[in-house]
Amino acid sequence: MVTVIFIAIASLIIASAVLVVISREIVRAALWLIATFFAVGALYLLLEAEFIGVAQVLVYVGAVSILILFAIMLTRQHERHEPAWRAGPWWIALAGVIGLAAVLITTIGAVPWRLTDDDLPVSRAPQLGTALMREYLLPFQLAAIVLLVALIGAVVIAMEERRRRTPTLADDIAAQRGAADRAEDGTP
Amino acid sequence: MSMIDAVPLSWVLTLAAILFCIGLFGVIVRRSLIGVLFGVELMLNAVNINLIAFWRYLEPNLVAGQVFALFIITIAAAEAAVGLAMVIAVYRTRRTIVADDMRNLQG
Amino acid sequence: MSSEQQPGVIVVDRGHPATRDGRGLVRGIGVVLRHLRDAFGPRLERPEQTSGVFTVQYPEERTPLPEASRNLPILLFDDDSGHELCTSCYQCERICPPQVIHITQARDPASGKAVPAIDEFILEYDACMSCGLCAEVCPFDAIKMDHAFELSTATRDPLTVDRVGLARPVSYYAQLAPQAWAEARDGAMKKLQGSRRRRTGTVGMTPARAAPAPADAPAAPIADAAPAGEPAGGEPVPASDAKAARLAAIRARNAAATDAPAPDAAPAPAGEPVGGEPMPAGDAKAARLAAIRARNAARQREGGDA
Amino acid sequence: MNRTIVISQILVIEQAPGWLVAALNHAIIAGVLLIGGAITMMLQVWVERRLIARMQDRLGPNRVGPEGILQSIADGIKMFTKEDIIPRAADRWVHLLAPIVALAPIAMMLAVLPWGRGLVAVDLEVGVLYIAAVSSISGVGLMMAGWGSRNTFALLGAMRSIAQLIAYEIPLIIALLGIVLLTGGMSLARMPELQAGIPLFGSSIPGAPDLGLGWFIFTPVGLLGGIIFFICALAEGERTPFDIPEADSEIVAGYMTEYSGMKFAVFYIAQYLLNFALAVLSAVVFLGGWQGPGVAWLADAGLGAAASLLSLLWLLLKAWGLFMLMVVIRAAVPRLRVDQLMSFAWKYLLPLALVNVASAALWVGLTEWSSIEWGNLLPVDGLAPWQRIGVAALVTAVINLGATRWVLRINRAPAAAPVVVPA
Repeated sequence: MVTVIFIAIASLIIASAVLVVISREIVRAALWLIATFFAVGALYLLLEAEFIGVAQVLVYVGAVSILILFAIMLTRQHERHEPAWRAGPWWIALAGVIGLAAVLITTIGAVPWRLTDDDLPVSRAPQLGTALMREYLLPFQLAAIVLLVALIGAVVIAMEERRRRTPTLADDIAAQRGAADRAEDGTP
Repeated sequence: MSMIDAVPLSWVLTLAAILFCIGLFGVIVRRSLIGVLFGVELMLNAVNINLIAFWRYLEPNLVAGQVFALFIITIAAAEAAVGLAMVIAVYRTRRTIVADDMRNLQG
Repeated sequence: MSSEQQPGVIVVDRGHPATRDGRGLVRGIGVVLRHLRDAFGPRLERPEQTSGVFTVQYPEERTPLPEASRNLPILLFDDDSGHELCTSCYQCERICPPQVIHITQARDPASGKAVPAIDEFILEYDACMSCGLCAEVCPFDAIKMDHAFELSTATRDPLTVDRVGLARPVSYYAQLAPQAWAEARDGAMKKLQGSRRRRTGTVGMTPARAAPAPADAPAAPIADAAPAGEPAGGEPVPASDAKAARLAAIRARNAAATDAPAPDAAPAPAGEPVGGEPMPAGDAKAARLAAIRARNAARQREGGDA
Repeated sequence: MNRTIVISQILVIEQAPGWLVAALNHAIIAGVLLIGGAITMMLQVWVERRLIARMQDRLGPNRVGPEGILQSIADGIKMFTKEDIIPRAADRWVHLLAPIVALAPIAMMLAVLPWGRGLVAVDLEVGVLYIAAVSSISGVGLMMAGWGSRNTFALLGAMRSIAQLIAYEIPLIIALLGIVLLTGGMSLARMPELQAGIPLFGSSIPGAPDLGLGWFIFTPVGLLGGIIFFICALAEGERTPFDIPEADSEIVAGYMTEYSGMKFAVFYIAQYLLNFALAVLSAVVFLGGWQGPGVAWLADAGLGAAASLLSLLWLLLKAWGLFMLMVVIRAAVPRLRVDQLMSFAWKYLLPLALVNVASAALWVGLTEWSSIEWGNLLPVDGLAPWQRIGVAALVTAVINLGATRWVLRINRAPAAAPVVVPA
């Protein structure tokens, strides 16, 4: 039963990941990416890492993918299709990647894994929380700072500079009105 | 029945390896910046699967596997935010998000 | 900033302070709940009431329409004699903005001279805009605006209504708009007397008066208006059939005497052939209208049979 | 859970394999939840239409069935018979999948909610986080609808809706975080159990009867958190005054513009189901869930089934009460502008939610920490539990009230703003 579920999830992950890479339409690729994230979250649930699974869905599906979709929609004015990747020498990349996969899989098969017989702790989320607050307090805080920096950085990078923006009609009117006000102030 | 009895660890690791390779392939062949970002996200997910699998199969009492996965998710979110902001900034100045078109630094 | 009230500066009040901080929300909810409570109370009827249900459950309940309410034009005829008030003066046809009124004047069957009565009066309800100008302009108070509004049909054809479909007894209108009729009554009747003197036989008499009128709902006056017994094809019935005309007149009088016309009784289909007038040869318009009339009659009969 | 296992064991033969029994169990539970959800949604639509109508001095639908109660079924039949229109330029698959992606996560939310004493489909340890995660998925469905329709109004509605969902998800989760601090866990099934006893003091006073009224809403932390949560739930469920994504008077119907027939109905169902799930969630987290007078008494008397039934009734009563409140607010309040919506989320709700988390931490410290954990700064050990709760309530009430007044004051618009009108 669990094997069947695992195979189903694994094939979903691989199929959607492949579609992410080969989809020509970028929004389709993004939607397949969301499917991949979701399936990976399901795999975490199957591995009994509920917290990570739910966090995966919350962060990836709920936040990152929305961010991606927003970015696509803000940049899709001119090209809905990116140039076909088949145009380039993609077979070199494919050969290299297949070689890497072969090396990795042989290694995985060759390593004698020391599987554990320990039972899983019953309550895992509090354990995780305690670990974050004790052993990993510094990385935790650093992660918070990284997030803050990323937030501010993203805002600063993506923010449209006012003077570089093409003036709109409203801007023109505001400018004219400002000039008129200044002229009025000068006369009395 | 839990997963460690039914599915060998090597299967999970193989899945992660394949996912990683697919992501790498995407990073190499994709032309648009957003597509490249997709590949990076796939690779990060593959790494996370590895971490969780090791935690579950090898050291279930050591919480480090989950903590690391959590940090990677955090970093991935930050990376996505900054990366997409850069994509938007690039798009605004160059009206394109195709990586091949950005060859200002080429001789 | 508002210390110096410069000209050209308008100080905008952003609302009473009590509407901020969520207090406005609470007050709004209070208003809504008051309406909710009152909606289970007495029905909203008096104009000074500000809350309470005002819904009219339409097919079962109907609000009485005001007297001056107008929907579509009808043609009046005198209850007693069955004579139509219309004298085919063509004023309505001329003023009608969408040009939906088509009149044919009646002629004396003996002399062939025009008489102040209609031979046919066709009105296209589907294009009528209910402006009421025809009723306004009518010097003989022959056209009035009806209150009936449930005129839905599946096709447009029944909405071309002829003299039979338009006819309503004066008493019907008097019941719809008693005040307006009281004002117009004497003049209208006097003028009708004048025009009746110049009519002969059944000329100017509403076709339905020749037949007993089964009381039918006014809600479907168009469907009822089918002159079921009329010969198809619009062939002119020999006008010299004086016997039939006399019979029709007697029957009409009898009917008027026995059942005082129910105020909302619609003119019913004639049970037997009634006097059609011979077509003046060469009158193209009259011929066209006769063709319309015949087609309508045939269609309506088909519909009725089916 | 146990009861349903018994039911499915009656249904299947004794030698049935374990996975079959498990699958049947899940199927039965899922079936009950989904059918219940569908019926609830129909009742909601009817109740809302009737109530709103009365508030607007009308009668509302009263033709189909007694008092129009079958109106939703008639609407459903009408939806079924409508033509399913797909715009030619639309992305067919995305257009088709969008309603499903929008509805599925909401149905998934129903699984972890505790419906009564012992009536929990899945007791997930990270239930609160699960709810937050799953409810954020439906945003993807809305985006797919907006993009797949290839319609400017639809895309605009989807963008608005996503912006709104993201903005209000943050205070929503932080408001829940305060309660997570109070209960020390994220399991939704445990939350009602911790809200037994009497108001504010819960079960801390020895000898006090268990009225089932120790709801978190009676504590200062829970009150502020509950209000924030409910407002955010209105926004998440796209209820008036936060129905900007649909705004049928401005952008046609937002992301639903190009949908007809059953696909439109699925969006509709998703919305009402989400409203109900959020109402149940508010009830579970802040209003004691299935706790209520009589439940504990029945359970003590050995009438477990009766206690479960009563608890289910209490929960449904609370959830429907909250839904009625949503209806009343819809009737009373006009739609916000987009900028008002955003500033309300970021300038009012977020700071208050953060202060509330701090208050919750203080509450936990004052009621549960020992003097040693306080570094011997506070002599809390000598106080009885109910005295400590009283002190904590006082302190957090002052903090929350002060924060609320402060946030309202700093955000107050100037009473009179001059507007220059060109002569």
